[in-house]
Order: sequence, then C-alpha cells, then structure tokens
Amino acid sequence: MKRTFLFVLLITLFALVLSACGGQALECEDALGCVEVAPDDPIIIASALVITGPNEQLGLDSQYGVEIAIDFYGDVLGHEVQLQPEDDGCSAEGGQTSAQKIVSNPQIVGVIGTSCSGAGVPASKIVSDAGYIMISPSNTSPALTDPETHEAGYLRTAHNDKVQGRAMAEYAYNVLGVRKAAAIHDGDPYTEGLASVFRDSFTELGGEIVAFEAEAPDATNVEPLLTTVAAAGPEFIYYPVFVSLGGLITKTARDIDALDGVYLAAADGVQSPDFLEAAGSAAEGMYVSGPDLSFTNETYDRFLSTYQEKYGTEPLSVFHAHAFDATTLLLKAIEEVAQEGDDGTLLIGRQALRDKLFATSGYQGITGTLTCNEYGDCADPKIAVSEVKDGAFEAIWP
Amino acid sequence: MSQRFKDIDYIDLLLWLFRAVIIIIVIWGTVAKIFLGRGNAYTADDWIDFFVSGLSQGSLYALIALGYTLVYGVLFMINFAHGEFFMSGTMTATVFVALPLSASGFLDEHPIIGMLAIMLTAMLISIGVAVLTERVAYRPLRRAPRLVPLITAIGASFFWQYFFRGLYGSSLVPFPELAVLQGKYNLFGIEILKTRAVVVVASVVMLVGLYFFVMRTKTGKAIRAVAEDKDVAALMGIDVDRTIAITFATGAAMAGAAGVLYGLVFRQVHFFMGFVPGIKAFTAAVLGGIGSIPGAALGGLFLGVIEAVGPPLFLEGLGIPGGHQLKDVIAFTMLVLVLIFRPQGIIGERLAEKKA
Amino acid sequence: MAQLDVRDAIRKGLLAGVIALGLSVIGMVEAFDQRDVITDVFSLGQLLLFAAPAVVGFLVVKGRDIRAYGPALISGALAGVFAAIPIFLLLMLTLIYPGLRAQLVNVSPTLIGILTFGSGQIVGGLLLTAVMGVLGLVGATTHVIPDRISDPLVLGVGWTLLIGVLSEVLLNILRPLLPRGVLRFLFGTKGITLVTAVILLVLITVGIAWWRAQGRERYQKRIAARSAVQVANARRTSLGAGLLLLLVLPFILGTYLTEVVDNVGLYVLMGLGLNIVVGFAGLLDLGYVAFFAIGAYMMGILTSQGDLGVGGISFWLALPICVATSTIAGIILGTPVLRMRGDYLAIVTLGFGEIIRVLATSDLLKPVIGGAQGILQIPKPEIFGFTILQPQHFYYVILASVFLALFISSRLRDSRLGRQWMSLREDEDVAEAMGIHLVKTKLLAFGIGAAFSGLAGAIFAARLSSIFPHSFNLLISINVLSLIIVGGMGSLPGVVVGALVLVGLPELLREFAEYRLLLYGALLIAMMLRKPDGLWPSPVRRRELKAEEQEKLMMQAEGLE
Amino acid sequence: MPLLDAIKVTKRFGGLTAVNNLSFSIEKGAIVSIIGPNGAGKTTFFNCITGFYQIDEGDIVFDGRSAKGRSPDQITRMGISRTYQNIRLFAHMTALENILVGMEPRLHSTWLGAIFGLRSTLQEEERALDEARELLNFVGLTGKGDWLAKSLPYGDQRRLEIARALASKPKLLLLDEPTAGMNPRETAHTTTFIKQLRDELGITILLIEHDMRVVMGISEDITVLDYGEKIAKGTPVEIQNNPRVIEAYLGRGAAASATIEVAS
Repeated sequence: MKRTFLFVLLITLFALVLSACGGQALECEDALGCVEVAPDDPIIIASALVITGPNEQLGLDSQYGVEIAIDFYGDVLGHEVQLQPEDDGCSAEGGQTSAQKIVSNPQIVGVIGTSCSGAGVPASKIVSDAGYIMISPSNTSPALTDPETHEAGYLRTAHNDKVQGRAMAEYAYNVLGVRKAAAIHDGDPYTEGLASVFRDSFTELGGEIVAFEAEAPDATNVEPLLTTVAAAGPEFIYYPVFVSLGGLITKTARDIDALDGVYLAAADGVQSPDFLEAAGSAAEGMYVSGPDLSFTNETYDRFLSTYQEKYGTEPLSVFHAHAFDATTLLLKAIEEVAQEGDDGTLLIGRQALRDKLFATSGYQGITGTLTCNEYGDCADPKIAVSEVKDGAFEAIWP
Repeated sequence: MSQRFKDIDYIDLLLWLFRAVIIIIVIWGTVAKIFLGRGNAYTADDWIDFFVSGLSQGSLYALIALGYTLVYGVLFMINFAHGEFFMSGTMTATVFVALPLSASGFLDEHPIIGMLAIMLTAMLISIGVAVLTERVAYRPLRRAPRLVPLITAIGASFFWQYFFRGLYGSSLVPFPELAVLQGKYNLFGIEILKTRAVVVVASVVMLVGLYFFVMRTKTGKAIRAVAEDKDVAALMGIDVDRTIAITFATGAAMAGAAGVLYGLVFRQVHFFMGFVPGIKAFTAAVLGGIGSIPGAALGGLFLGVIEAVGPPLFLEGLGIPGGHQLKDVIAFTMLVLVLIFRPQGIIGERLAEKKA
Repeated sequence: MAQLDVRDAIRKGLLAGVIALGLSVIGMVEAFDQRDVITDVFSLGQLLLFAAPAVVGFLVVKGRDIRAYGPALISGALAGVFAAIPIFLLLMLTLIYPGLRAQLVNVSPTLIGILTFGSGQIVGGLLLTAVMGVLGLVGATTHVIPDRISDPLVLGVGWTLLIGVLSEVLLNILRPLLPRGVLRFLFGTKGITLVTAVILLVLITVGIAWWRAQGRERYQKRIAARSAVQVANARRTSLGAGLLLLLVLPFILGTYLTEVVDNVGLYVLMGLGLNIVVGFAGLLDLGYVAFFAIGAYMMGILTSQGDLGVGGISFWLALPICVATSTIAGIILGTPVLRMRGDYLAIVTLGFGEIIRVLATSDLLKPVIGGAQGILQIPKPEIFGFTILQPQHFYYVILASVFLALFISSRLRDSRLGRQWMSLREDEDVAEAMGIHLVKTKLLAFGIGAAFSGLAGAIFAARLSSIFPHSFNLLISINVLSLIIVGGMGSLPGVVVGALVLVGLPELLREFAEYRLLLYGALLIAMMLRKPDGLWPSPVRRRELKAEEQEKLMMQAEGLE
Repeated sequence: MPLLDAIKVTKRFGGLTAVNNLSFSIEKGAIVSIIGPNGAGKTTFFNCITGFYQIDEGDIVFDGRSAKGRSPDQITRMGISRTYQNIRLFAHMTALENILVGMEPRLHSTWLGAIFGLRSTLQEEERALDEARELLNFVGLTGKGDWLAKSLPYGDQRRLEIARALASKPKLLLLDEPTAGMNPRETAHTTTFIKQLRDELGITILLIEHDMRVVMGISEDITVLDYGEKIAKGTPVEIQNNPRVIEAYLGRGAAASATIEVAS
C-alpha cells in the first residue's frame, strides 16, 4: 500500500511541476473551441478510411495519399503532423464508431474520411456535432452535400455521383452514339446511385434504358443476369460495380453471343490493377469512367514516384490524389488559422478552421482547381472515360 | 408423428395459406411471363442458357453439399467450415500450381495432366485443412452439447477464411483459362459452353463415384455403420475416430474438386469464395434431405436451376424490378416451401425415423 | 519423471514453430509490429513471435514435470531452438527464391526485417534461433525455480504486457483526468513507456508476491470471521457499488469507450432475446438479424424526416410500434417453422434472415424503404426537450432497455412459461404429452425473442441516424448466437459476459481489423474447447427447500442466485 | 361404462400393420396389463392412446369422450398420463422442475402474470411447488428435488417419471415397462408402489411389462398381443395356461426378441 501511495504522490508532483511550466497567454475565442498544441507536440489529424475488408484497396489508396501529403507538406508552424488512422469499415456502424473514437480525442484537429458514403452519413453528423471538420476524398453520394442533409463540418474533394453518371451517359450517347443502354448495380449505395444517375441522364439525353437490373455483390453465376440483359437488346451496358462482380460480368459477357459487339462500361469501382488482372483479356476494349487522373502537373509526378517507391505498387485505386488534395487543404487551413504563442504553442480555432475551408476558392490542387461551395462540394469535377487497351487504362475522353 | 398437429386447425390453415400464396405467386408470374409475355422476350435458346447455367452452378452446389451431408449423416453436426475447405484447396492450387503452370505454358500443352495436378493439389489441401479442423475443433467435443460443435465450426470458418486471406492476400486471383475449353459444344443443336458442360459431366461422375464408394466399399460401409450407431460400430471393431476423419476427408476432397471446377467456370478465386457457396450448398443438402447423397445431388441441382430460371420466369412475369438480385429470396422461399410439405427434405427419410 | 525427453521437446518445439511461422506468413507479426507494447522497445508483433518459444519451453518442462535444472534447461532450450526452425527455413527459402511474395503476399521485406532483426537472412536467422533458444530456456526456468518466485514474476510480466497492449484504452480513460505532461510520461506514442513498464513490473510482481505470501491468508481469515449480517451488508454494498458504477460508467469511459459499451449493450439486448429462443426453448435460430432489421427499418420509416419517413412521430412513440412489429414478424416467421426441428430450423431461419436483408437491398422495396440508399435523417430521440445525442446519452437508454430485458427474461425463466420452454428444449414430444401447447409456447418464444431484437434495432437506427441494408448481415446473427453459447446457454449473466468478450474485446483491436475475425474464430474454438458449457453457465435453481432454509443456504454460499 | 374403451383400433406404418383391429377396455380402478413379445405393438398401442400416433381405424373413448384425433397435450388434459419405456425425463431440469412440468394441465397462470408478478400467479406457483414437494415425498425422492434429472440414479429416474406423470392428477396412468432394468429388490418395491397408487390415489393403471412376476402379481386383467392382434385376455391364471400365449412366447422366443420394435 505504501508503495502505491508513494507512486501516486510522485506522479502528482510531477504533474504539478509540468503544468506549472506551461503558463501561456493565448486565449481561445472561437465559437466551437480550440485545439491547443503544446510546444514540441505534434498536430494530430485522423483518417477514417476503409482499410480492411473487401473494399480495402479504396481506403488504403486514399490513406497512402494522405501520408504522402503529410510528407510533402512538412511541418506546420514548426510542429510535426501526425496521422491517426482509423477504419470506417465501409459501413454505417464503422463510420459511427470510428468517428466517435476520433472525436473522443480533443487533440485531433481534423479528419480525412470517410471512404464510403454509407459510413460518411453518420460520421459527418458526429464529427460536425462535435465541432470537428472532415474532408472526404471519395464519398460520392449526392445525399452528403444535399442542401437538406448536409452537415456543417463536412466537405469533400471527390466528385458527386451526379457528375460521373452523367459523364458516362453523355459519352455513350454523344460519342459512341448508342440509343439503347442497360445498367446493372449490386445493391451498394455507390453502385446503385451511379446506375440511377446514368439511367436518368441517358433518358434525359433522349436514349432508352432497356434494362435496369441488379445482382447480389457476392453472386457467382451471372450468366442468367446477362442473358436477361441481352434479351432486352442493349447496345451498351453500364455496370458501376466493384472488382469481383465487375470481373465476373466482364468475363461472362464475352461468352454470351447475343452480347457480341455490345459496349461494356464500368466506373471507378473497378479502376484498379486488380481488376485488370482478374478480368484479363476480357476487359480489352471496355470503358471505365472515373476521375480524370491525367493531371499534368509536377506535384502529381512526384506524388506517383513517391507512391511507387514507398508502397511498392501502382496506385491501388483512383482517389489517392483526392486524398492528397484533401490533406493539403486541411494542413494549409490549419497553418492559416492557427494562433502562435511565443513558446511555440498553437491555438487552432475550430470554427475558424471551418470557415477557412468552406471559403476555399480557386485552390490549385493536383486534381484540378478546387472551390468549395456552401454544402461542402470542393471537387473540380473532371470525369474521364478510359478504355482498357493492352491491359492498361488509357484515358480517351474528353 | 407427422400428424401430431392435426387438431390445431388454424396453424394448418395458416400453413396452407402460406403455401397457396407462394404457389399462386409462382404460377401467376409464370403464366404472365409465358402467355402474356411480360418483361423481356426470351428465345428458346435463352431459356436453355438459363437452364444450363443453373445446372452447372447446381452441380457445384451438389458437390459441396456432399460434404455437409456426409458429415451430418455421421456426426449430426452442421459443419459450417465446409465452405472454407472448398476455398482453401482452390486458393492454394490456384496460387501455387495453376498460375505457375499457366505462366510456363505447360497448362495449354498438357491440359489434362495440368488439370489433374491442380485438382489433386486442391483436394489434398482441402483434405489437410478438413482433417486438421476435425482433429482440433470437433473431435474433443464429440460428447459436448449439440450446439457447441456448431460454434467451433463457425469459429473454424472465420479462422480459415482470414488465415488464407493473410496467406494469399485479399485481392482476386484470376484462374487460368484453358485454351481447350474455350468456346462451345454443340449438342443436338443446343450450344453449351465447354466449361459448363465439363463441370456438369465431372460432377455427375464424382457424385456417382462417391455413391459407390459409400455403398460398396469397405470404408464406405464403415462410414455407414458409424452413421448408424457409433457405439455399436466401435464394438464391431471399426475405428470410429478414423472413420469420421475419413468422412471429413471425403467431403473435403469433393469440395476441393468442386473448387477447381468453380475456378474453371468463374475464372476468379478469392478468400471469401467459400462462404456463399457454402451456405447455398448447405441449403441444398437440407433441401434434398440432409444425410442422403442422392438428396444432396438433387437439392443442389434444384437450387442452381431455380436460382437461374426463377428471376426471368416468374419474377419478371410479376413485373418485379431487378429480379436477379432476389435469387436468394427465391432459393430460400423454395426451401421453406419444400420443408413445409416435407419436413425431412425431398429424399430425406432416415432422420425422421430416428427422431420419432 | 525427471527425464530428458528429446523427442517430445523437438516435437512440441516444432509445433510452436509452425504456429509462429503461421503468424508470420499471414502478416500478423508485421501488422502487430505497428503497435508498441512498450514504446520503441517491444512491439505487439514481437510479443506474438516470441510468445511461442517461451510458452513451449515452459510447457515442455511442465508436461513432463521435470524439476531438475539440467534436463529442464536443456529441454527448454531445445524446444526454443526448434521453434525457430520453421521460420529459419522460411528465411532460407526467401534467399533461394526471392519471388515468394508473388504467392505469399505477406512475406514482405518488412517482415523479414522483423524476423532477422534487420541483419540479413543468415545472420539474422541464426540470431533469431539463438533468441528463441534463450526464450525457451527462460520459459523452462519458470517451471524449475520455486513457484513462490516464478509465479509473481510471470504474472507481473504478463500484466505489464497486457497493460501495454491495452494502453490505448487506458489513455482514453485517463486523458481527461491527468495533465498532458503526466500522460506523456506514462504513455509513448503507442504503448507505455519503458519507465512505466519497469514501475508496473516491479509493483505488480511485489504486490503479487506479498499477496501470495501473506495477504491471501489474511483476507480469507477476515472473510471467514464475518458474521451473517456483515456478509449480507457486504453483499448489499457491493451490489449498490456495482449499480452506481454502471450509472457513472460513461463519465469514466469517455465518448469512444462508451460507444463501444453501447455496442455491447445492443448485443446484450439481442443476446437476451435470442437466449429465449435458443437458450430457453432450444429453437436454433440463425436468422435472428431479421427482427433487428425490422425494428430498425420500422423506426426509420416512422421517424425519418427525409422523403421516406411517413410518420414523422417521435422516437418514444415509435419505439413500442417497432417492438410490436418485430414481435408480430417473429410470430409470422415462426409459424412455418413450427414443425421443423434442429438443423432444418437452423437453415430455414438463416434463410429468413437473408430474405429480409436481400429484400431491404432490393429495387423492389426501394420506394418504401430506400433500397441500397437506405433511410437517412432519422432524428435523435428527445426527452423533455433534451436531445439524446452522445453515446453517453444513449448509454442510459440502452442500459434501461437491457435492465428491462433482463428483468423480463429472469421473470419468465422462473415462471411456468420458462419451464414449458425448457421442457420443449429437452424433449419436444414428452413436453407435448405433458399437456404443453407446442404452438403457443414456440410462438411466444419467437415473439418475445423478436421483441428484444426489435427494440435493439430501433435504438440502433436512432443512434446511427441512418440505416443501410448492409448493416443487417448474417454476421450479426452468428455473432449473437456465438455470444450466448460462449456465455453459457440459457444463462442471463452469460449473455452479458459473452457480449463483453465477443463484441467488446475485438473492439480493442480495431486497428487490426483484418485479423479481428481470425482471432475471433480462434477465440471461439479455444473457448469452446476449454469451457463447452460457457463462461458463466446457468446455475441449477434450488427450490426444494422452503424459503427460510433457502435463505440460510444463500447466506452460506457466496455465489449468485 | 369402462374408463377407457378402445374399439377396433388399427394403426399402420406403410405396409406394416402394427396394431390390428384391437378392442380393449379398462374399468375404473383396475390394474390391467398388456403383454406380448417384442414387436407385438404394445408401445404402439400406448402411443395411439396418448395421441402420439393417430389411429387409422376404430375409435378410442375415454371417460365417455372420444380421444380420437386429439393431440397429446389434449389427451393429457383429459386425464391420461404415461411413462416411457426408455426413460424420457427432462434431463437438464431438476427433479422438482420435472414434476412442475407434469403439473401443466392444472396450471392457469399466464406469462404476463409472471412478468408483472401478479399475486395470483405467485400464489399458484407457491401451491404448485408445495404440491411438487409432496409428490417428491410420495415417490420417496425427498431431498433430491434439486438434483438434475440426468444425475439421479436409474431407479430414482423411474420413480421421478412416475411422479411427473402423477402430477397432472390423471384418471388413467399408462406405465411402459416400469421395472425394466431394475434389480429384484427394486422391482418388488415398485410393484408395491404401483398397487399403492391405485389403492391410495384411486388411479386406474394400464401396464406394459415383461417381468412376469410383476404382471402376475398385480394385474387383475391381462391382454396378450402378438403381431398387433389380441390373442388372449383374462386373469393371470387363465393367461398362464393359455396355449396360444405359451406358443407366442416360447415358440418363437428367440426370433421374436431379435425383432426390432416398430417405434420407441
């Protein structure tokens, strides 16, 4: 007992000494409170991305983007930036739990995440209610930046599904000149959203959607599905699903005679080396929509070589650049709003940070020129359509 | 025993109502499809496509279902990890045999030897995993309450899934395509994909082989004796532990073979591939009457076909959007329907007697 | 028996080595290396890797009960060295065939770096062998030296490491309590600091040694000397303290851990429901998630302020409706399966669960329940103008629900209906012959079980403010079933314990989510092998003796119930 | 009027006729036995009476009401209870709980009453417990009420099964080989006990038994079955001297014992 007592006493004394040293004159006047970063302490930002499970490549890719951005940016006002990675699990519960974990640490300044829109819905609410700020690199669901449902602390550098679905519809109608199209989704909010937008846009352009079908994401036998679609006589099939189902549909479609000469198209969910390997030669000639990655700036070239060097792989997915921009935006905003004490203590006002980020305008990121609107859409929505040629994605439009 | 509820009229009424509703929905949908031509206009070839693809999927279910049925027949336990036996062999054979063979061109030069090598590897690994699982997770619990082995089976299922995910990674692995199996056979004017035909034929051969193995060989007789009564079998000088291990191995071998066939048809494998087919195969085994080998075969084929034909036939007829998404609903509804009519499954008999 | 058994040592050593190899090649060692147990000194990955030789060294000696130093140390070292052999072989293989990573993705340069202490395959491999040999030796020593010394030491090391592993949780609790400087002194960026580790080790070891030497005896003497009144008082006090602790728990735990506890609470609620169906009535239900989904969707539809919301009523008004809907669903889905038994029941209920999930995802019901896009804008519940927002607030809603469910469960268990259910579980035919109405009894089980789950679902929906069909997968049913069996079938405290172990513990390993299910699986197997009756089996109810006698017995016995 | 009157009862399993055109009746207060070689259809007949099996032809009248087509729980409620050849207790429940389950037909409290702790429910439970303790006493299991049924010794399990059957206050008790597996001392004890049941409680008893000493010792009337048909009926003395019975037992004794019971 005595020993324990001594130990406690020791610690208390130690604590007193430490707190006595830290006398500071900075005052926080922010409506949402401030983060105080002591001298020599790092500035902590968190990420909530899907880094496990079937969609992990999407999240890992983004997380690498965040890490590289932190490397590139260097110290912020003399403070090291530290990343606390969390997993959003690509589900509502995962988003909820990771967001709660993040807001339970008052030292965290901002969040890069989430990967999946389903996780983003509850996460954006928790993060916003706690006065934090989050920037998503890959949420594309329209609901998140809808005037009615937008949460005050939520921004994103990813494009809205409405843009991508429409881009593919335009490409199909205007460039390929098809008039009858089919769409397939797998019951995931992302794929269903894209397929719906494609359907609406294509119809609006004057085309006809002859089949709007759905398949279970873990299906194995997709031949019946494609036979059904084929019987409707489309000239173009859009299936914005993920790698596993995407690979199956692509390969099976080549076996169905009635689908000879029908254009196949998917979205950024399959834009990964994994898909090319899985689908093999069957993928040749298919179209894939996704963010326009043909950036021609120096930073992106440096980014890519760093990525390759650090993680030993080609980019796993397509949102690394968006994650990079999101992180850089956040760090830049922190640098601009932070009040600096004499001894190096930083005081970062949460409302000020929010205002700064929402006021972003004309920022030159690697994904384009970013301007945030009042509902948090910051992306420069450039969508490209690529064609698979010789086992690689090659941007062909616009 | 089956008439015990006779006096409870309202339950019977409800059950009849339930059956009637399902049957009416199915018939109405079918009639609307065929005679009123709702939805897409399918040609006869399309229908054959639906049927054949369902048949090949079903034969895979049947092969996996055998493992469930054999183990259930002997131990009266649901071996939830069986889908993982299927996955483990296939993944290993793909990564270590099929891909290197394919890369070196051997597979296209000697397709039969190559396929045999792949299949043998898959079966051996599946057997290994199965026997290990049985030894560690099931054998010590043979006298435990009935649900306990079910939980260890679930545990084993998770364990193997994520173990193999750790080994081979979470990405899809493409299964090599065989040049000889490209294209279609023409059977009496019906075009059938070669891979699908091969799968159906191979499955039938294996099913028949297994049936004779269980019915005719000494080992098969031992398995049946143990299934009948473990204690008596032990008295007759049968090594019960060994026989049970053999049962697991047999089921796993079938699963491993099924896995390679799966690779041939769907051309991609990954660590999660065992789960859904596992559950479907289990459903098929119950549908056919768990414990019965022909039952498993019949259940598997029925399930495969109804999944393929159901959506275009009666769901489209009813004007339901996105019908193929609902094939699981059809599969399970059919299961309920069959089990209401025949609580012991289509062919299952023994179990019912045993419990009376 | 003090014989040196070389073959035994080699066999066990190799087995341990294969396990260590397995942990390495599936990437666990590398992934867990990211988390430090003791900052910059010792990582969780190293703990995984080096646990094998130390444990096997101990087991080899213990298995043969070798007490003499010579044979013991030799066997331990031998086992340790052989535990290194599989990994050594792997290292050699990577020398011969560097492309191994194409097949085994986790055999990365980082892993090899960890295994070889960054000094090349051959030198590092030998180094590893030596280290493992020494660890085997250390493991063996703990059995040979007197228990008086070795026990406290082993426990001290164990607890220190455990605290290091759980440092994140501790940090979460202590963060608001202690000044940052102290925290930085105690905790590193990940894990505890070396200083803390040493202090802890000394404190715990000494503490345990003292307890073993004197304290236990003193304590037992004090316990034995207590009068009946004192015992009763002590019981009451501890009960009161427990309740108080439950009430203030969220303030201690902080936001994130309360969130975890909330999750556990929802699983307890579901577990209590399924416990009625499976534990009491013996009806194996694998589709229990269906009712959870129905409760959640009902809440969504009734209260959502979005396009899909039809009721727009308050949470409290919607709650009973959700529960009632789930109950009715339980009865409706229970009807077709009345005559099915055992495994037929299992697969059909599993099917029902899947049917509900697929329907929720489907385009068919999209106009009503949102299909893939789910239901958004579910408002947080309000009570007397106060909005229940934080996990800490929800904690009380969940706590109240759990208590209600516990109360109902225990009342029913001890009632006539409870006996009917149990007799049904034991022997359906005989139960019927005893005059038990099977249909009514079974449907009551399904209905009440579903009600609890519906309640959990309704709270879940309000807590998340949004629901998506993907949240209602088979894994939830499996999880709930596992937790009641791990806890002990039919046991109410078992449900709580099971939920803590199977839902709470894995949460602590959040960052290793890829290995979470692997560990979960291994845990299920290990737990069932060790304790097939569950962690807290339901006790036999003693009722033959009359009330007074019973009380006397209760006084004597320390246990619950 | 007899208490139980089975009129031309026939039960078939597929092609096998297990009970054939059997007429049988018991007067109130009698002890009656059914004997016959293995596979003669005795247990099947029990199952027909108790509603486990539905009879194909004929009728069973109990206490003036037809029992045909009723479910086992209804038949129990009419006043027939039974024990089983291979003891079927609720293994993981205590002896006391087993008896309480047996009391089912006489309990009326509802589950809602239990949740709300209504006084009537509590009182009924208390009464039931008292009665169950008395029954434990009556069958000589005092002090073993809190044992799990599976952990009781064999003889006690038999007794507990009888206590459970008595708990419903039956008018007719069917005992399926109550002394099977007992040693002579236990058997004698059980025989006395059965007599006591009838004499003290006034319960009519129908017995299936292989032990001839028991059968001859307590039965007032014996019916002999073979291949599902009645081949003889009479007092113990008459049966002992009936040539058909002797033939049925001795003539194919060896063969008969190897035949598997149709149903357990």
